[in-house]
Amino acid sequence: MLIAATIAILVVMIMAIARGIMGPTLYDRILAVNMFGTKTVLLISLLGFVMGRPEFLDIAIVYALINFISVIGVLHYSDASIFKHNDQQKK
Amino acid sequence: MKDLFAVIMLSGIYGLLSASFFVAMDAVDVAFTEASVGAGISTLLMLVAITMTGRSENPTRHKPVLALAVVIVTGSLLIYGTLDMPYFGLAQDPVHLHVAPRYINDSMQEVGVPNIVTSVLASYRAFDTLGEVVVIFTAGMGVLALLSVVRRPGDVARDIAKINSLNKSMHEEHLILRIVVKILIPFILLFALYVQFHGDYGPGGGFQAGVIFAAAIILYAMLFGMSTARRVINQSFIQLFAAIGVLLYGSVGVISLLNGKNFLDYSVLSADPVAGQHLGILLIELGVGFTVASVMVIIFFNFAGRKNDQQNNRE
Amino acid sequence: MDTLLNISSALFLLIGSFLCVSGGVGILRFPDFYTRMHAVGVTETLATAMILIGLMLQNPDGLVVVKLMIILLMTLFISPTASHALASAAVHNNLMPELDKKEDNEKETSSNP
Amino acid sequence: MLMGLYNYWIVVVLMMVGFYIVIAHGNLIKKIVGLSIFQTSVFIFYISMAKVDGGTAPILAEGISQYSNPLPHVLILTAIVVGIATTALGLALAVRIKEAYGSIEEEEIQKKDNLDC
Repeated sequence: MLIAATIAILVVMIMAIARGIMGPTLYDRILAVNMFGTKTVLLISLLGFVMGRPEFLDIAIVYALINFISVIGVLHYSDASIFKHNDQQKK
Repeated sequence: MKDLFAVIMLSGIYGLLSASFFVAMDAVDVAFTEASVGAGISTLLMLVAITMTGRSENPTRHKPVLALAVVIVTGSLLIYGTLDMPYFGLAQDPVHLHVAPRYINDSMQEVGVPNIVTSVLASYRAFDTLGEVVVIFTAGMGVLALLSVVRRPGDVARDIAKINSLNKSMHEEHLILRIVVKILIPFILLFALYVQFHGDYGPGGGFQAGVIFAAAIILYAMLFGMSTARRVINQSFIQLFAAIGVLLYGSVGVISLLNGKNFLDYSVLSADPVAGQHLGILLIELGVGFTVASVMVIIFFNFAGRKNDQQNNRE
Repeated sequence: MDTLLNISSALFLLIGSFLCVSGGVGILRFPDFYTRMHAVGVTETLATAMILIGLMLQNPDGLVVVKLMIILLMTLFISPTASHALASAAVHNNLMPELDKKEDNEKETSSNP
Repeated sequence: MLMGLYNYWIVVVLMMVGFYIVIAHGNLIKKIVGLSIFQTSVFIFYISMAKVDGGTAPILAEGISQYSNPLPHVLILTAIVVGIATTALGLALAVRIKEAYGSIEEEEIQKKDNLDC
């Protein structure tokens, strides 16, 4: 069952990468990165159990935090004026 | 891809992916570092850089055939080279026969730390690590030299005005975000300290803890404005801290040298050699943590400060 | 007792993986940014919670459960906040949902609300 | 025989992707991204060498006798942090070049240099 869940998460990660590559707007890409990050948290905690040493969940905690920080950071800096200008040009 | 923003987002995904690969390959400490560095800080720094340098790339005019040919030739040579390499995952590979058995078998008696990576990093190969810390320190100084903005006397008044307007707008913009971040930041700092001091027993250590600590400060600086963060964390103080980290590391080595042992041989720090090793590892990890955290904060502050300065000049 | 734990853990993991996959399908198939975000944001929190609870039942003692609890708490804080920030930033920068297509192909949008 | 070497080939492919980006693209930021991909391929090379079949993470615990090799982990751990520091330095240089030349495209920079001479 653990392995099935791991495979399911891998499949979802591939889907998120696909959206990250296609993503028409920049927010789609940020969304894909965010989703990929949370899936990585799950994958790492599952991998710990699959490999039989579940002591290393610290990494998953770091992931959850860093993912949040990077999403907030990306949003903060994507508000900058050149981005807006570019987006309007595209439309 | 011409859109540099997309390139950077994808490289962030790539960082996450490579870190999960490291977990699958049993390298938990490396995954820890890559998680905090590759996914978080480097994406952010690149993003700040492209807000200053422009987002789109010019199409290349010269034909990339020559580059492709060079790459293919190099690649096929490298693949030819791999044919003589030992197979993946065999326990009899030459890599695993030379020094690794000593580290794995004896480090518990000699150093007394369950995490072999920490004991190798901080005790057996501590001199290497000193070199790495100095490289990081130098890179921080380089960024400081390249990007630091001269603060004019009018800036302080403007900073205070900014903080006041920010406090007034506090309840309108980003309300939820700010409250959640306020709750979260103490826990991030606490977790960084846990990583720092638990590095002997689990994955973690000075490098990772420094980066996490810096990430918390960066989060604060982003949400509450650079001017607020600059008042909370004094620039010259943080530069002093970076130097103190390297000095702490070096002075531990000098103390063991003065006591008649080799440079960075900590067994003289205490009457019991194993306890001495423990103390030494704790001290130098602390030094590494100081340096890494302050260098990351210096790098980010200078990038973001440069950006604010450009904006102010434009206005 | 052991089999009961195993079965319930497997059940939780199954629900979690199903939710994950449905979120993944959502991010690929939905027509515009806001619907995609809805698909991800809703499933993500619950799927994470389910999988983490399933893992807790696998190893129901000691530090591991505490760490899983910490991850769960953080996800409950972080994931909705990140979704909120993302959506508000998108609205702030004038990214409009694809409402105007409704007249053109009304059947298609009304079939997946 | 060939299956035992696939990890090296993945590394070589990644390395060549990074190499190609560094050579063929004129944009300095993109060059830095390529450099970091190259860097990561080297990390993967080291870490995959350290893996031992049936071994676990090199943190001592009771009842486990087979560990992966800790030495490459140590080397790469420090290399990652040094890598980010040098990347930051490169980005800082790119920002300064943008301020001085008004562009970060290699060709435009060269053109401006030639005009000055």
